[in-house]
Amino acid sequence: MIATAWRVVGVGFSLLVILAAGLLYGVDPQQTAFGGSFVGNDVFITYDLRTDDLTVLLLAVVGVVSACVQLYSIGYLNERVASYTALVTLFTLSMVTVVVSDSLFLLLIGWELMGACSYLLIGHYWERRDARSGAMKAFLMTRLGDVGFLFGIFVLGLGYDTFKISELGDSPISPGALTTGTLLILVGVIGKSAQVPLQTWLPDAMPGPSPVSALIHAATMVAAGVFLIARLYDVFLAAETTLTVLAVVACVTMLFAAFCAMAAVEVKRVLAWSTVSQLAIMFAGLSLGTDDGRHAALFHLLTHAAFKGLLFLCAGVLLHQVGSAAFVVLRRYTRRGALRKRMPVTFVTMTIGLAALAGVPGFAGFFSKDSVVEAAWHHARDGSTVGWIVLVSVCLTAALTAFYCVRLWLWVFFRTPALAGALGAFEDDDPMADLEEPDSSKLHEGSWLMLAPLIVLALGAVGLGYADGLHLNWAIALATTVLAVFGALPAYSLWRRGADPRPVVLEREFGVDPAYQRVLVVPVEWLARLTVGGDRDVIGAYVRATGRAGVLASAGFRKLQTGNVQTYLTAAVVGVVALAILAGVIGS
Amino acid sequence: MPLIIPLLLAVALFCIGVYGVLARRNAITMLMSFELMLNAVNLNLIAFDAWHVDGLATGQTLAVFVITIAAAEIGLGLAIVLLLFRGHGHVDADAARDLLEQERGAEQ
Amino acid sequence: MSLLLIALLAVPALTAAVLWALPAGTGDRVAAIVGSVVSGGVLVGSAVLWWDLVRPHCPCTYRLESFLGPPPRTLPGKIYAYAETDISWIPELDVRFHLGIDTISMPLIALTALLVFLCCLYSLRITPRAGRTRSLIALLLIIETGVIGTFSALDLVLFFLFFEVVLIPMWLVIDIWGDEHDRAGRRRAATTFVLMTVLGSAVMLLGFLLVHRQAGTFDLEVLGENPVAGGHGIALVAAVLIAVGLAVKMPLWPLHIWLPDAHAKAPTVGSVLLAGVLLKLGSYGMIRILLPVLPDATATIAPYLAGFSTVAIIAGSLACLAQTDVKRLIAYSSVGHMGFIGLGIATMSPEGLAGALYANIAHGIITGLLFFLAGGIKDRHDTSDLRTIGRALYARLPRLSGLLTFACLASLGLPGLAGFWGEMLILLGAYHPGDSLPRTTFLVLMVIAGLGAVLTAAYFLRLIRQLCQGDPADNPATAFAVDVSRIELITWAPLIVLTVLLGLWPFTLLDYWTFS
Amino acid sequence: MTITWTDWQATAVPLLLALGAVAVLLIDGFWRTGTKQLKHTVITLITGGVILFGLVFVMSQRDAFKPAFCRTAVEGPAECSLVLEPLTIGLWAVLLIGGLGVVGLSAYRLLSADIPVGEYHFLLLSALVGATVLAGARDLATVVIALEVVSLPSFAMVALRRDRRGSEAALKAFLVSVLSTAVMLFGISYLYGVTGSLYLQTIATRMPGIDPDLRRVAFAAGLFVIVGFGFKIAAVPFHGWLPDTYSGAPVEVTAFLAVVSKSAGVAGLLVLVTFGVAPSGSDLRIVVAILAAVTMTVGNLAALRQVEAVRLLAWSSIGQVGFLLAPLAVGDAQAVVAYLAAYVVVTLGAFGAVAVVQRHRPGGLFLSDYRGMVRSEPGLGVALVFFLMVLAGLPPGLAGLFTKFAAFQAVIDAHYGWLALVMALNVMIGLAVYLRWVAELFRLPADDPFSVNIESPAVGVISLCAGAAVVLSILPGTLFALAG
Repeated sequence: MIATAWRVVGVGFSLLVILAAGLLYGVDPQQTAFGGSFVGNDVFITYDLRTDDLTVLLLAVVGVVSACVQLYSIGYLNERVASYTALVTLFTLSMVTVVVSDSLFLLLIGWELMGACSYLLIGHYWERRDARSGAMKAFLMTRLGDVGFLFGIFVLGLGYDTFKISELGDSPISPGALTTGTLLILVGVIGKSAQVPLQTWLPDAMPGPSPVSALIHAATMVAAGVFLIARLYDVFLAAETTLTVLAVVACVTMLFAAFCAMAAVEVKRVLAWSTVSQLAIMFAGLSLGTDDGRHAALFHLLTHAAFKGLLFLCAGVLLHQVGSAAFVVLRRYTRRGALRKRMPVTFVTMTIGLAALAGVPGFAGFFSKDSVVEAAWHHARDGSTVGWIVLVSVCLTAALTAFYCVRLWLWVFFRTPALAGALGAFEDDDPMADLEEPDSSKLHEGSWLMLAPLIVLALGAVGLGYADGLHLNWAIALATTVLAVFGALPAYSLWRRGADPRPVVLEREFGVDPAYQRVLVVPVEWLARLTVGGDRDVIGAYVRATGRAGVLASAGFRKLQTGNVQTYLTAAVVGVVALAILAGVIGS
Repeated sequence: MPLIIPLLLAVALFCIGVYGVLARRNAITMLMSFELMLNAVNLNLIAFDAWHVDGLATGQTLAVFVITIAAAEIGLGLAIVLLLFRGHGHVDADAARDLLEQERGAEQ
Repeated sequence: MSLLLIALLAVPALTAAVLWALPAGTGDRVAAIVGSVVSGGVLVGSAVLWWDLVRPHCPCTYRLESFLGPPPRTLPGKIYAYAETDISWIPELDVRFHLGIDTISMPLIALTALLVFLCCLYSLRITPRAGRTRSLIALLLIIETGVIGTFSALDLVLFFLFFEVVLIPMWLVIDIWGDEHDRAGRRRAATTFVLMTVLGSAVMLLGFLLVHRQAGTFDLEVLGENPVAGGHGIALVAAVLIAVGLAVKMPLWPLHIWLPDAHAKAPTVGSVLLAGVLLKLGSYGMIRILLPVLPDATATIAPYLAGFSTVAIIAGSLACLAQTDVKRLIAYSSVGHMGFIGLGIATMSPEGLAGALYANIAHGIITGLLFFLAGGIKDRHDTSDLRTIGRALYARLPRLSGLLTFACLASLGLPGLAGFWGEMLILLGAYHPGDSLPRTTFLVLMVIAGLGAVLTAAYFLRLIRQLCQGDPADNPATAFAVDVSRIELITWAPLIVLTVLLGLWPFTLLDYWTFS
Repeated sequence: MTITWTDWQATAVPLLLALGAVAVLLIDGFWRTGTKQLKHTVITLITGGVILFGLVFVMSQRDAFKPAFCRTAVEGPAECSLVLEPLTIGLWAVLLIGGLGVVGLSAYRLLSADIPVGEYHFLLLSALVGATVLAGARDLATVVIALEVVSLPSFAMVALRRDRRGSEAALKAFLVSVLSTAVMLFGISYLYGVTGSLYLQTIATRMPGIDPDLRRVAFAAGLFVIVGFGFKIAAVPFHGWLPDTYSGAPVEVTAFLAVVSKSAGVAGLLVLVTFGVAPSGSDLRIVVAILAAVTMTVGNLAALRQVEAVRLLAWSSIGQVGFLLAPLAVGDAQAVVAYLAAYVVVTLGAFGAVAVVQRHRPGGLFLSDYRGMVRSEPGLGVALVFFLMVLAGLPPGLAGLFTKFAAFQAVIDAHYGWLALVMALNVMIGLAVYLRWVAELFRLPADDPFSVNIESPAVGVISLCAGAAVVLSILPGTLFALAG
């Protein structure tokens, strides 16, 4: 009953968001303020809203994806529905807040509420250890970033003497403050969008329900970082250093994530890493500091929302029907092509999604990525190092992306010509490798509630490429396509040989996580124990010692109370003398 | 006669008295030591009185009072000692130790 | 309206006397009802008083202007008394019975009234195992008198007096109704609490007397008009003494040692009042007395105060990370939060002060809720030890643990909930502290405090993970008759609502505290 | 030659008390017929009446100044031996109230049967005579004699039961006191020698002028005098006799010692310190301050672990004396008198409660015998809790709180910071002492709760004390108005 109510509310709200986007489309930018109070002389806290085309774009994305996800969840999820749907709705609300807010504080509220919702939703299956730890990790890492974000707000807000986003950049500000502020904001962005060095939480957030991954960890929340920088673009443009830092971070991240994706053996994990690297591509576009760079980034955000959401939903279908998205499990069904035949819709839509991700010409990802490359190229041509760096790394990433897309596609859906080692390739990390053939007859397509969103998003993954007119730089298109092919071929040949060599360093994802464990978590736990010990054995010891001293003194005085009057007399006489001496000392 | 002589004598008396009070166990002896101390006081008073001669002989007056006080104290003291003897069967001041607190239920 | 204020003080105390007059055997239930009615009346009264205070006619509010534009500034902590009562009490000692409120103290008074009311309501159904509800209620009411008195005292001696009124009742509450499994422990906790606090307040009294020696008056209004100048010498000594005395109550590291035991051993209502209200006496005193009366000397000690507060934030959070007892954990979290408040006061900047005041209220509400929840869990499992309670509370008590999660999120300062604004403003205040303070120091402290906020999140998530989440399979679900009983829901609902409201709409309160 | 003159009103109260004493003795001696109860009642009424009359008289004489036994001095104002002035009034009021309370506590069926009534009241009255004279005395001879007149009867009272414990208690008190008298007289003799006068004011005026060689002598002499009183009020380290004597004497006599004779000692010391021996700025005040610090600390610490009610009260009274000495050391008479008044009232009440328990509970000496009294004997329990809170100086015991406060203020205003800190520490220790008792009272009785029907006189006295304490808590001003 309650569950149904919440479902209705959720879907309704998403539709409302879409409606709002539709209504606001093409309307002149507006701002409204409500509430507000002075704290001190130079801090005026207020809630402001604004609408402009950026808002509209994001609203559309959020609305559509969340609508799809809400529908999909009806089929996907059937326990703890109420809390789940409520949280998803709350998440959508807070994302909308972030998008429409013109006040840094209001934005921060939405920003962290998203984090909280993501935490709670990742922990939806709280029976599972990986879900628990993943959720905690996600919240803590983003929170760490958010502290930086908060400080950034202080620096910028007090620097510009306003906390209204639309007024930032109007008044003069000291360059130092500007750089510091933007860098601090960047910390928050990095945390939210899982860029290096705070990237490790996103892959671990995958134990959450797939729809959640689709909505939060692919389409919207992680993209909020991109949105934020786009929102504050004028400020960032003024801060050269910050943009360079952003560029470096982005480039490192996209390659790093792509490599990790190449070695992942679980569909959702591959997708998570690819999300990280795709986000990095958007940041790369932003870091160029040019208008078409920004445009390209937002374009990529749009398309990426479509196809990555789609991919996650497909993974969700696999997870839901098969029970696992690990390659090794899927292989069992695939070996007789069961998967492909039994779930045609999933297969087709996922293929479309992967194509878009890999940048196959004609699909959405292709165009958006090319626009980034093109922007980078223009910038580089104007003789900018940043431009060159971005250009090179994006191209490399394109190749790597193609590789892991093809690898995923082939291994999941196609039986290997070389049957030998077909399974062996993934056995080593499989608990139940020598299980007999699963009965693939039970396997069948998901319900239409789940499939409809797939189709919608698939349409998006194809069509959005042509969203802002079809302008194509043939040279670049050719280059990227060739790179994609170069990336795809090795994957294909490896698959033909039924081999999947995974370098240890990649499998370990460059050992970042254990390092953090060793450098951060362990010392903190150690310190915690130290503190408790200190309270108990140092401070507490003083208190206890005081008490004990009192008791001892008391006992001592009782000992002095011998009952012998002459002791008292002696004590008295001694006391007289002592007093005389003491007072004499003090007196003179 | 210089003032110092009686004063020294008085101090000597007083110290003897203090010694007696502290060292002797017998209550009667202690009372006698008190007498010594009080007499030291008297000696002082007389000496000082003789030293600065003021109109009404304050020192001597007080000396008379002190003698009275001593008498009264000794009277009461003897009574108490008597009582002690009746109760305890001896007059050793340091042997009367009934009034030590009992160790009971020290921690409840 | 000063009659109303006096009634707020007198009625609970008189009711307590009446309750004790009731025959012992009977009247436990009656006492609870009477207590609820009376404290409810007090709550209503304080609401009326508040409304009357912020009515446009009153000179000490700027509600109207705040819509028109920037409201006028007031000196931080200086009293602009309303509903005043000023009677000479002991002329020989220059002690006056001088009461009054302003926008700083009013919300705290209302908070007190609310929490006491909720505690009495809670005691209607749920009482400690020791019984003797009659006395418990009476003591709660006396505590209410003491706290409201402290918040409305305008004379240093009167402040000290009401400050002391609270001690013995709270000592009894812990000692009699405390943790029924650990007699010696609760006795020790109670005694440590009362002795440390008494020593602290005695030291504070020395400070007051020094102030009197310098300024020749105990009256806060007069002292606010012409404060004790000079940042060194006697003034400094007085400031240090007062600060130490209040820091014991607050408590600031390393004087916090009484707090964890006291909170952990106290009965639910006791912990709620301790954490929700009593700790505020310290911070309120700092704002009300240190800043306006000894401005220069406070500026001298502010960096050290801030340093200790930051240490408190970090130490409290770290200690929480290693706790295995729910109530102890929440108690230590109070150390951390009060550390934030101390930092805010130490910045001596309008933002920091507003933040500190806001955090006072928020902490009172949220921690009160947390202790209520912890008490609920403890009553159900008959222990508050995490290992004994086991995990996967989501499976056993979904609503309760859901509320617990909510409260934890609120307490870790999630934006949109009450905890956020206080901490945010305090950090903002630390970002640009008062003019006379070393900025760099405060910047460093701000960063450390920010990390402390992350640690706060860490231990609350750890709590949720170890208590609420987990695999039901390996902790067999004990069946509970009720998840959240009706009375509990009624008691907790106001706190939950307030948490959300204060989180979403801070402006009403912030408008009261417009310092310059 | 010199003429001396006297305002007889100044001597009215002591004279009256003395007459009363004689009357009581006579009645006791020549009373043959009639029941014991009647006799006792009559004696009680006479004694009480006399004291009450004295009290009324004193109150009627407020802010009067009436010297007695005066002679025109060679230089300066007239020298008087006995002065009735606001300070005296306050002290007398305190002393008489104390005496009245003790009389009430020793009414028929309260006074233990083996104490001869007549002697008891006679001694009580004569001790009061000495006490009043001591409070008004302004020359050393009068001081000494008055002190003796206070002391000797009280020893007799201690031993009045004529049993082992009584005699031992008396002996201890006696020996220590006699030694103290001797020391004090020794000091006085030197004071006389140095200044050539026994009048306090003369001493005070001449003290600064004496030649430096004698200064140390004068200092030692003053020290001896103060020490003499130190024995009397049982300041550490001259306190050894007190716990034993308290626990050895009958409870009523203990109450008398704790209230009247201690107040007398404090009064005498106050007179000495403020009027002559230790004018402000002299090192002797430092001595007194040190005494105060040591006394309160030792007293409270030793009380911390006591398990007998009387002994706890004894030690805590030592601690209280420490607090009394603190304002005394800075010569703040007002604070001292106020503190003394509050102390007297609540100590009477506490001893009353203790007497009730000891009378009705076989061997009811221990704190554990008070378990659960708040529940089983609400009136008595609550009253006792209130008295203890006044002694501890915490709400609801505002009388105690404000008198302590006044002490703090006096000390702080006299720039004795260290003493103030010691006092703060002792507030904590003292609280710890009394809380142990309060905890017992509030605990639920494990077995046989203490519940009896208390004699109406005891109820009267205790409730009077409680009422007085409550009034003083609401209007602490009256306390400070006592000494002008």
